[in-house]
Amino acid sequence: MNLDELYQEVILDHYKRPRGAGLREPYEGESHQVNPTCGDEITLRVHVEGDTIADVSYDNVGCSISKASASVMYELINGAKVDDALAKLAEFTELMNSKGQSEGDEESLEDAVAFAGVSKYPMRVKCALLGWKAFQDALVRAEASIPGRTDA
Amino acid sequence: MNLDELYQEVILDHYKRPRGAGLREPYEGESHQVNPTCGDEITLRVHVEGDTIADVSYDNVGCSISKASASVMYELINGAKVDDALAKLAEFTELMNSKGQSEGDEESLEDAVAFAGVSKYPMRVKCALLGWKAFQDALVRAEASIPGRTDA
Amino acid sequence: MEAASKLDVEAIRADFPILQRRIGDKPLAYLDSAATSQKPVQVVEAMRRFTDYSNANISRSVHTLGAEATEAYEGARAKVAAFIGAPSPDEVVFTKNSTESINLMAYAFQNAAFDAAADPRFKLGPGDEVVVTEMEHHANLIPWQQLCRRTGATLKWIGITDAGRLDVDTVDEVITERCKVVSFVHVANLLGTVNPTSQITRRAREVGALVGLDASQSVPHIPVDVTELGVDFIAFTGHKMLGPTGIGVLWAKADLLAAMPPFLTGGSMIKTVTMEHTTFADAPAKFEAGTPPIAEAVGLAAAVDYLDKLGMANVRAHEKEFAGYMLDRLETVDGLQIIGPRVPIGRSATVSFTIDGVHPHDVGQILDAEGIAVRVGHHCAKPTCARFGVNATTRASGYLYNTHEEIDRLVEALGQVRKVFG
Amino acid sequence: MEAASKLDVEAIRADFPILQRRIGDKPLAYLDSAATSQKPVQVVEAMRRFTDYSNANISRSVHTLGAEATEAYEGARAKVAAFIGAPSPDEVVFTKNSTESINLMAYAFQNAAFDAAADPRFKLGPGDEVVVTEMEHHANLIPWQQLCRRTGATLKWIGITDAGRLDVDTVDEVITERCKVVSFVHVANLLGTVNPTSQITRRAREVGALVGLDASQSVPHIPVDVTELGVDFIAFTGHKMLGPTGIGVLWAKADLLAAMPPFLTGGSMIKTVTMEHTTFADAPAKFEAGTPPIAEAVGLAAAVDYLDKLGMANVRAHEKEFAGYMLDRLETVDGLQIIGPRVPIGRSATVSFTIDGVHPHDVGQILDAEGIAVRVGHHCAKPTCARFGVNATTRASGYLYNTHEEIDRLVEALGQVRKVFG
Ligand SMILES: Cc1ncc(COP(=O)(O)O)c(C=O)c1O
Ligand SMILES: Cc1ncc(COP(=O)(O)O)c(C=O)c1O
Repeated sequence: MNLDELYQEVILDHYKRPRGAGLREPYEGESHQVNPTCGDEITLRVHVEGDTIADVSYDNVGCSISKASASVMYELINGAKVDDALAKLAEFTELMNSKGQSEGDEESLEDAVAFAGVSKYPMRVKCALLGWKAFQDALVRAEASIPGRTDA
Repeated sequence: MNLDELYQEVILDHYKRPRGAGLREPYEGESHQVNPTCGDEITLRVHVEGDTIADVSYDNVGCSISKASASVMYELINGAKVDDALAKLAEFTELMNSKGQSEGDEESLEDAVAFAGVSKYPMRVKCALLGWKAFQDALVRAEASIPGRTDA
Repeated sequence: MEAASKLDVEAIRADFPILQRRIGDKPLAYLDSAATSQKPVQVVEAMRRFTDYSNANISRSVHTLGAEATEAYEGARAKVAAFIGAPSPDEVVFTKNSTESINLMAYAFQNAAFDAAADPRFKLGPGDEVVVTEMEHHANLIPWQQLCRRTGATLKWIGITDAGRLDVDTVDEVITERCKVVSFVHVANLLGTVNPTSQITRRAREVGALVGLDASQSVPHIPVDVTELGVDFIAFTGHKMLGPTGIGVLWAKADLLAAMPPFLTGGSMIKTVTMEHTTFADAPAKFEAGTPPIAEAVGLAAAVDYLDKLGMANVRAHEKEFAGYMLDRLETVDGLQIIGPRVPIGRSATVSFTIDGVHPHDVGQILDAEGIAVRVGHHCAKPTCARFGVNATTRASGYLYNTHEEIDRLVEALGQVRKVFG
Repeated sequence: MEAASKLDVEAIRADFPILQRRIGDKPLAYLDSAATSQKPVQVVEAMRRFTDYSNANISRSVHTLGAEATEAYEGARAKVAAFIGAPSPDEVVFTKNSTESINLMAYAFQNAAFDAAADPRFKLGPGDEVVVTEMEHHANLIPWQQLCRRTGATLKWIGITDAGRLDVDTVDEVITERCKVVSFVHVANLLGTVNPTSQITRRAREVGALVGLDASQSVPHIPVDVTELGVDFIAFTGHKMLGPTGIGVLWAKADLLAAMPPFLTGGSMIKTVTMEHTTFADAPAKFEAGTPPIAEAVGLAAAVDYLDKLGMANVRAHEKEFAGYMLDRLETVDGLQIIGPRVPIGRSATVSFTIDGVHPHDVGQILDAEGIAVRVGHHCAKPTCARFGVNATTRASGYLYNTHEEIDRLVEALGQVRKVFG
């Protein structure tokens, strides 16, 4: 097996210098997710302004893949329109479920295409998706707490 | 496999004309036994007088082996001394557990030696022992109900 | 002879080494598949390949063997889900056998009794009713009996007609507004009856009861689609469908599994654990505490592949024809009474019978001397026996590898039975 | 090199086909036997012979295959009983895994709550106490936690010292007169600690509590004699002792099994059944509802034969020496912290560790790239992790087929880990 494919420079870089880490105020939705097989955890907050993700902040313990993935996600969705962020979520999830069959669209996923190799390692896909799952959940909670958005 | 060895003439004869069948009074101990794998049943009563088995009476549903075995047992223990009956019980049980290695002592077990072949058929040993188990249990109950015998 | 059958029975038989076995000097005629089926080499080989190449514990490690084992196990789940038309693999819970699957359901109600916040569908108490039938295997009777004893609910049942069919006329009367769950056998293991399900499921819906099937004798033999059946849960078992012992299946609707409290607890079914408190994983993991039957799941998947390749409609057609032949031929035996439907309509290739004046134990013994393996006894269906006034029956059951010739041998040997004991 | 070992490890390795496996271009070094052991050909062959020659359901039929299957299954029970020094085979209950065995015990207490006539030893309520330790696998924690929640009893536990040993000084304080059952791990699966038992069993006797062992990690690795241990019950699992998945064991004293209410109900565990009422068979049948893991019992018996032939004292000696080597070598790795006892005394050949600044997932991945299979995560022992302030560890565990060379490869690969993530 090819370790370099999994641990790409980009991933190691995000792992060592995570972007946007730390929990910040204000936020409307917060989610705590655990990977039950390894005990890795993330707490993630979403702050929505109008139809924009105004901030995504997080605190996590985990392996290089899960930490780098949260950092890459931060870059992709922070400041994005809610709909665009959800589209990225869908695209990244699809990439992770591709079992090594997809390379990912660098145009849209930017640094996140570095995770294409992870999709070959079923045991690590959960790591890569942990932060995204927290984002999805926190967003649902945020929308539920903002009047007029629940029907979105 | 040799059917004749299992279904000896003696066994078929006891099966077709069971000795001592039917439930009778008086009795001091009664036992109801079921073979849980096939549903066969026996109700058996013991009447003890002094140190003698004055009567063993029974009602049963079952296969040729279990019915013949009860009939043979009746002949062996009815009218016997309690201790002798218990000795026969031990001897017959040992024969049944011999896995075809013993022929049985005809002097002591009489017709019951015909069951030696049954000991090769583990699934049928339970059938052969059902009546004896009922006797053992009924005797315990009988002794418990007779003052002065519980310490025997 | 086997004109109606789309199965190439000779080719199938070649896949089952045990069918070459001799009992004494007689070739084996295995007519006891309702108790457990034989396993084709494909199943044994799949398990062996797994053991010799990929064996590892699942869901727990990042190493290659662990990943391969997890994929094999989850792949088996997906295969089983597709086989029964389940909307999602997450609705398939692996257990050790049908019996555990049904107990798991019954304990969901029992454990809900301890939990004030439990889903109301699982709340059971005095005045509530649970419905089964009189033709259940003990596995689908005693768990509900115990549940009712413990919660104070009442157990009711649908009776059996003299012809060996469910007494469906009483369905509306037995299943009342107080009923919370109906669990009934799809194909009865003693009688061979294939029960129509729609009338009972419709009535269960009407009164808002959950409804499930003991599908232990149906999934191996007839096409089963849980979505079409419109039930809430089914239970079945690997060893009766060409698979290994040690694995069973509970399928239940996702929202039901989500609402059910856990049953067995331990590793691999948790989210977080402290000494004081545990939170649980989502289904199916929630119900699979501990190391599951991993190699057995691999074997079951191979069994499903085998059945899929033959086509369950073809298996069904073969057995229908076979049941017809068996019934016809058995009716020719002097003093033989069939217990259960006497026509091959709405019935499986499992036929129970008695022979006047001869105990089933003795029948079975004589047949065994001829190499013919049938089952004798109460077949874990004592209430059915009681209904027909017998203590035990002899039961011959066919599967995809059985031939007319084996029935001919059975019928001939039954002729001898009366000679010995007549 | 392996001077202290009486095992011919090379000959043993030849019995395990999977050990020839390559991961990428690297030979497999399997250091994850604490999760599940590999199986020798002897086990696989025994199961295959059974399946291809004698497969049938047990206890239910008079035919030859049924008799052979029953003898094989009951023979396995007798073999397992002898292996653990049980006074009688009837004290051995086959389950699906350790987890079910422990749940069976816990449910005995829970089901007794519904039965006014239940044996007082199983009556549990507010004020009563259940004692475990802080180093339990979830399998021996959550069932008792749930039991306490449901009955109102209190769960207490014996803590862990910094050295990874049970804090035995607190035993008398934790186990009080209110304690009804103590269940503790014999060999801890994360820490590798081999717990001394006499102090706890003595105290349990003093206060009249039942006492049991989670022997999942001891029976495969050290000589275990239940009579010598003087406990009331133990649980262990087939797949960790060279046997198949899908089978576990509960051993309990005969009078305890007799007093316990049934757990799973269904076929083969009854005396009589009517629609209204059931009476139960004696143990062990009472606790083995449904078709048991028959072929798996045959496999487990072959595994016991294999271990018996090597001699458990020799297995223990091999692993003790191996543990010493592993500890010595691991201590040389920069930034590596051992979690658990650091000396090979009172410990098994299972060693957990952390590496500064590198997450165990990443450690495991890098090792896998070198063909080395270790387990990473919380090892179903989250409270132990919490006790040592870590979320997860990397765990290498040895068994009778492991060599020093595999440890050398492990240590070398660990050197690379810090290069990638340093
Ligand atoms: C100490 C201990 N107890 C219990 C178990 C559970 O065993 P199983 O998963 O076979 O039920 C394990 C293994 O996972 C263990 O190591
Ligand atoms: C109708 C029915 N239900 C349940 C069972 C129990 O299956 P198992 O013994 O595999 O749990 C059987 C088979 O014995 C059966 O025929």
